[in-house]
Amino acid sequence: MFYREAGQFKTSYKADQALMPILQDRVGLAVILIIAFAVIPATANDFFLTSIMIPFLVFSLAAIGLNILTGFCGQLSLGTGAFMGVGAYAAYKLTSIFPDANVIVMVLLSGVFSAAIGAVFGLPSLRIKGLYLAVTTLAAQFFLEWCFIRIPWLYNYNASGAIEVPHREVFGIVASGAEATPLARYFIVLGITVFIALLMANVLRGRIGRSWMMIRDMDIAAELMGIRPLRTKLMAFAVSSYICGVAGAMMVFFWLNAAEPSSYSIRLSFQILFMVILGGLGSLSGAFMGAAFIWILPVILKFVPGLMGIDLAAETIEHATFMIVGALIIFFLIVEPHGFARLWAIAKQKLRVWPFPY
Amino acid sequence: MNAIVKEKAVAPEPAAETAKREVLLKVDNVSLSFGGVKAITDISFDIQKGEIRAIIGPNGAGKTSMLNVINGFYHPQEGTITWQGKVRRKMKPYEAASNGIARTFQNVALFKGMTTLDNIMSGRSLKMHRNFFWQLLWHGPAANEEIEHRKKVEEIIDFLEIQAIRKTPVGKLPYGLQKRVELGRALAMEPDLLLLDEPMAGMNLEEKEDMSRFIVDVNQEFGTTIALIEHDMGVVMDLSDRVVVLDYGKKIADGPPEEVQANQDVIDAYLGVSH
Amino acid sequence: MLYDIFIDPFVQMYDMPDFFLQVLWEGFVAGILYALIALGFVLIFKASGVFNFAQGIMVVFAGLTLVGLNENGVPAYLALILTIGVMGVLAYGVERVVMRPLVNQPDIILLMATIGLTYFLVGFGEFVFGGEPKQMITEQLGLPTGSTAFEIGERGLVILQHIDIAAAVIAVLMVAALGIFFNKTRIGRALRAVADDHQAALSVGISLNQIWAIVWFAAGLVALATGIMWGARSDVSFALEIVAFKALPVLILGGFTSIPGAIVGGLIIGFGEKIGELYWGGLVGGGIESWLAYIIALVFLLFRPQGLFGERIIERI
Amino acid sequence: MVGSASASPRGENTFPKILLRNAKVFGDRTAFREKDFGIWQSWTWSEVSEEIRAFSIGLQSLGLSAGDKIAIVGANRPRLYWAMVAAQALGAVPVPVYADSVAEEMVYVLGHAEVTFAIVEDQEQVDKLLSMSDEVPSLKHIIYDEVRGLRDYDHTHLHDYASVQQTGRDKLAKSPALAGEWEKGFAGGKGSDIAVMLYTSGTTGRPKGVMLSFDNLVISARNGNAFDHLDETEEVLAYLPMAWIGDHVFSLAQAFTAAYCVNCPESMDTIDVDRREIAPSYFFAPPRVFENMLTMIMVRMEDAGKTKRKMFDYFMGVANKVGEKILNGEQVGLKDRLLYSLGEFLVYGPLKNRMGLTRMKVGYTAGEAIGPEIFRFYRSLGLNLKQLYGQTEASVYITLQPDGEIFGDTVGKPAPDVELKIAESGEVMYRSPGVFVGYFKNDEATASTKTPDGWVHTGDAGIIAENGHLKIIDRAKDVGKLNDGSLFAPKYIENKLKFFPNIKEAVAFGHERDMVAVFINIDLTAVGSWAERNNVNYASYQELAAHPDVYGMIESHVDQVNRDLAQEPMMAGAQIKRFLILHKELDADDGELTRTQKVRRSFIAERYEPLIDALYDGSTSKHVRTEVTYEDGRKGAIEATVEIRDMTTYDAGKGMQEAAE
Repeated sequence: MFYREAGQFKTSYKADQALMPILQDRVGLAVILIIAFAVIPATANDFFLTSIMIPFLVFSLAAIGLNILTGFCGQLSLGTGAFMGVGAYAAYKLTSIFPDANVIVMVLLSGVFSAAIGAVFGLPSLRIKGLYLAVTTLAAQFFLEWCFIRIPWLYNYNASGAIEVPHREVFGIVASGAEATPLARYFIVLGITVFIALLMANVLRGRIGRSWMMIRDMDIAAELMGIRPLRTKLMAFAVSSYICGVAGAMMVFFWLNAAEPSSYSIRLSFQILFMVILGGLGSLSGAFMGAAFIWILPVILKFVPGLMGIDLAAETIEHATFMIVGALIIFFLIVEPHGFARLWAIAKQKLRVWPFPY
Repeated sequence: MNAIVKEKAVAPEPAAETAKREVLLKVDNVSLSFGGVKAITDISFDIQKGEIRAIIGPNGAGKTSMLNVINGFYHPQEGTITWQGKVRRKMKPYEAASNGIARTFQNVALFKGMTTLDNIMSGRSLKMHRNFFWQLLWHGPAANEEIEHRKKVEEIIDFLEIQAIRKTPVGKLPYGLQKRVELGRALAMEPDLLLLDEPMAGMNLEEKEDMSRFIVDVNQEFGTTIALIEHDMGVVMDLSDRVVVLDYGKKIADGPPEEVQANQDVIDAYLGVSH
Repeated sequence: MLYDIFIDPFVQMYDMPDFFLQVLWEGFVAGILYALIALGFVLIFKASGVFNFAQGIMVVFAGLTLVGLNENGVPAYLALILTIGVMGVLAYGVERVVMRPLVNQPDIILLMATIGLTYFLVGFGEFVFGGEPKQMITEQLGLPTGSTAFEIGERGLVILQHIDIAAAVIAVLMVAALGIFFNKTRIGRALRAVADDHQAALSVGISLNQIWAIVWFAAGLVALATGIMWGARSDVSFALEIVAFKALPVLILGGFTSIPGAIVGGLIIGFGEKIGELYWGGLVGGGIESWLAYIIALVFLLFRPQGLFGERIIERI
Repeated sequence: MVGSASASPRGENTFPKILLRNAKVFGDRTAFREKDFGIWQSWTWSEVSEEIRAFSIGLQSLGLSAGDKIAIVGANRPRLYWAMVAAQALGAVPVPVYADSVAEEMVYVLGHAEVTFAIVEDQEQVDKLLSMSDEVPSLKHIIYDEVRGLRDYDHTHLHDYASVQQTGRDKLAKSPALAGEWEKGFAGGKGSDIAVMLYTSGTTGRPKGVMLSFDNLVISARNGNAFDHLDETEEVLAYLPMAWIGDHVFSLAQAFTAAYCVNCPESMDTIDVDRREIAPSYFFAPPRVFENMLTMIMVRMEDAGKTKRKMFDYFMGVANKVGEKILNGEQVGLKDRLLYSLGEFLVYGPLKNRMGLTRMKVGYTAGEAIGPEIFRFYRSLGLNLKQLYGQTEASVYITLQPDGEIFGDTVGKPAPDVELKIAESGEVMYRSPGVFVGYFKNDEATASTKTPDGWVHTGDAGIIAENGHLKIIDRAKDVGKLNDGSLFAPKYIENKLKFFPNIKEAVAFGHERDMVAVFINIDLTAVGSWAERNNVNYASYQELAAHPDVYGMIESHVDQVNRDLAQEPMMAGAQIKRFLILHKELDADDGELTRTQKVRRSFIAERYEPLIDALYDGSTSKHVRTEVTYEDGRKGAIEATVEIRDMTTYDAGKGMQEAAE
């Protein structure tokens, strides 16, 4: 219906291979970006920015990271939380070692460490597949968590055992630390997320992205076509962990201000995994949708009773939220196991062939 | 100008040619067994450059195992494989590709999540080299490389007449087309040796005829050497220059089709096998 | 340094056999509990190929329900029966609401569903009984308390908690019961048929749905027992959720479908963990219990990807 | 209006000259596109002129010279179009041939035209020509576009298009002066020279070679462009047989004179997609195409969800009511306007989008009368679809429907520069600049068609309505009388039947008989999907055609037609008394249809004589055996027992009140 493709034809491969060959999609994206970069900053209040948009973006990025590994390369991982933690601690150390360095650069750099560690824990993936692999990633999860607790150097020997984000300025604007304005944080987080998402979109449509999907869809065939399984999988692990690492670093630097090991527990891993599954394995846009669902829904639920004039104890709502989210997850898995991305794809197809059914 | 008709030369007679052709791959006394169970016993034969070589035999004759040995997926306990004149060392499966061996699978092994185009593009993987950081940028080198290979792939799509399904996810395609796409994927690798594992399994007559035509065209247009497994005698006899017949993991005949067809052992082996 | 790693621990073991025995016993008991949780996993995995992440929570949930009921004035034994009933309802519900609609979905989806179930149960449990840890009603259930001390050599002492002994005994009984259930009863055999081949099972006229409901119920009972045991040692709280993950390495070792595997695996992990912690943990600041199990499993996997009792997989194309 | 001025300079009178002009004036505008290797390969006018020049010179060096006939065989491809102009530049005459015509047909045409060169698409055509090279002794060289499969052929008389072109390029490179000489070669060309020879697939007898001069084509083309304000900004899709005058004029004559862009589809199975991608602004199609599109729409909507279908039906109703009025710029109530624009958003727009007609500025249908309801359907969507009445002998244009003067039952007013008259026999005759030079090697046919003073017999019976529009009743020779004297116009009846999506083809009999009886071909797509929905199982067309339910359905259609006929005084006498559903689809390969898919009435009459007898001897069923030719040329036979049904007829004027509304 909205998709009127008549008259859209490609006279070059460049145009044909563009990220969004259909005009309407490009327009749609443009609108979204305008909203994200202009409308929201202009209208949103601090609460909306700090407790909805920023975490949403952070999780979206993390979900993209995990999606690279699980959705595109088919390697199940339960260690996301820990890899995010690595990023966070790395960034923390970096900023305290180089106090004058640009904090954004430090955050982006921190990913390199989680990439390295991710690759190490990816090594078993050569021989181990599926649920078994999940266990090895669990090993990573718990081992790293333990490291965060047991290696005081990581948190500069704070009595609290937590890491507190130092005050840092970028071009004279407070970027991190308690004084950083929500708006500044929002722009940084948004910038980084969009930037990385774009880069990933590029990788995924190219040779490397294909090789990941080859491994995912039919590893034996891929191998017989010259894809080196280990190299390819490790690359996926590294890239995935890098992104998760950056997300983890952003989480503490531009959202929480402080974090302790428990912030990066297995719970977080699952949370991200849900975003990926519900959003849709193997879909970047899905990562955003999933993040929105898993993060924003509970926030909304928190306020529903209040709005309806029912006042409940905070923890009761907390518990109720847990139940509802759990139930909804099951519900959506049943409705569309391939996630929101698929739902959208179906809807889009319907719109394209409208008014016909096919 | 009857001239034209007269002078229209047909494709050179294979039989006559084979004598002069050089050997591309040589299998010597190869035996393979899984935990005591012998799949292949002391088999020797060769594949010559530019020919269509058929490996036939009743079900469970060890045809597929033979193919898996040839492209290094299985490692024979005994015997040697000589590839392009050099005795081949034990190699990893992924090295087969870089050695110029491509294959299709008995039950289609396409990348279900991808479109026809991407599946065939995946065949170019080895020939693409832009590193991760170029890929991140996309614009410039990575994109150009992609385009240059897309051209090759489009030629293959054109060759196999699958333009109409270019952007269809392969999962949605009928079986016959999937087989065709798989062939395309293998062709994209521009292999020296193309292994086809029952390219016509489960096809109707029409599809079989199409597939046969493509196989012959591939062999003639690109001069690709082809080794194919088929247990449908009929098809094989039309297609292949030379046939090796396996039965219970042993070689029972080897030679040009008409010869093999006459061979008593072969007839016995095929008795009861309806064709 | 090397001395600390390679010599000293063994010297200690020799010098203080009583302590060593104590450690072994601790490991044994921990192992039993891991085994029990793993048992729940195996039951369900065997019959439906579902990897039930919620097993850990089911343990907590069972425990909570029991205690919760009792706190609200229900006599212990009645509470026990009621809890069993609740687990039955849960099993039925899960089969109806989760399993049936998701049949034939890829593993990961089912896995996710069970995690969703985890969320739900956590929420539900806390919603009903509140989030704070609870005391297990050991006495009321007539489980033994107190402890017995054994003299080992002169002035050596090993202390066995009675509850632990009970745990061991119950575990053994339960395994035995399951063994009988699987091999002697009609449903049990049916169950194995399903595990081996769904089509076959269907062809001999067994309703998968029935089977699933039953295994989930069985798993529920196991969870209850585990919950009681565990609750009796520490207290009933959602911290257990984490501990439940230990079942994974156990399964890796024992194989996903083998009941004896689960037991053996459980014990290996139990022993390994305690010994590792008490003799080597100190070197790295302790607390290695939290991950040692996984590392053990990981190392083990690299050499035998199919588990102790699983059979070898030959790749075909 | 961009460049509409430049669309009609009268200077250049031959296509080679026009080509040079376009290369100068519209140098960087896209002239041709072809969907190939997944994208639309494009050529600007200057590139095209370079291509043509090189190829032309290549041909020259192969010995092509003035007066030679050069056959063009294949699907629509830029290179084949270029080849025609390249030949014309050397004074040779291109002879496009239907690529899918069976061997005998082609042999006759090539032989009759005495072609010396043939430019063909691919191996298939090469083989065909080689196989008939005995019967066509004049043929010296075959040039192919598609190399595939031809490597091992002997190339003494066989050439690759590219290599011929390369020869030309090399020569040019060697002596740049050559370009000038080449241009001089045709600078002197006269408008009266023969531009092209098109063989009409006559409904009877052998095809005749219609010789058209440059003047014929160029002038009619320019008139056509002016009439519909076509300029270089148009996009057209070239998908109809190149040997057909329609395609020749729309994709070459008008394209060159207006300098608009011609797009060639990737293959016949991607045509719908390709049309959608290009979204032609000027679209031409025989009624058949529009019928098929409509059928496709209806079939798909049948499968759509309930609410969707309701919405569709509702808005189609709205369109039916006000669509055409709005298109014709008549007064329409505000409410209707709003409803219509809502419909535009929800239904019409998307439909046009799916059909790829979103950008269509003007569309024509011709070659056959289109079912008035079909015609109205498209117009009500807001598509400026018009009818024209034309002939090969007239370089297409005889009459056109001017914008805003569209009537379903008439084919419009005389085209610019066309004089029209009705002979006392009722036959339509015309005289125009487009009138052909003559039939090649067939003076007596020429004489019988074209009077000395330039009037041409169309062979169609028609009347000029009071509003000055021409109304075609039928083929002059087909219009007959029943024994009771009432007028019988088979086409008229057939078209009424064919409007129903379920009916693909119909053949009516009745001339000098007591009553009207018809053969019917069901439409496999439409009826097939109906069968699926009502889970009626069938193995073959034959089986489906014989199914009682299908008969029932068709019977209701026939009855509807009778009701309509009853309302028309002239036609009321010729209501359908009996009908049968043929056991096989009428097929060009069996000679039952022409290559342009027109029914060969007389041929069918002979072929199915027993059935016709059965229709008139009152029997209720008949067993028949019929020879058929399969696509691969094998022959076979199918047998069937065909059921015959009687119909009730209505008194003339019954239901007048409906008609009065």
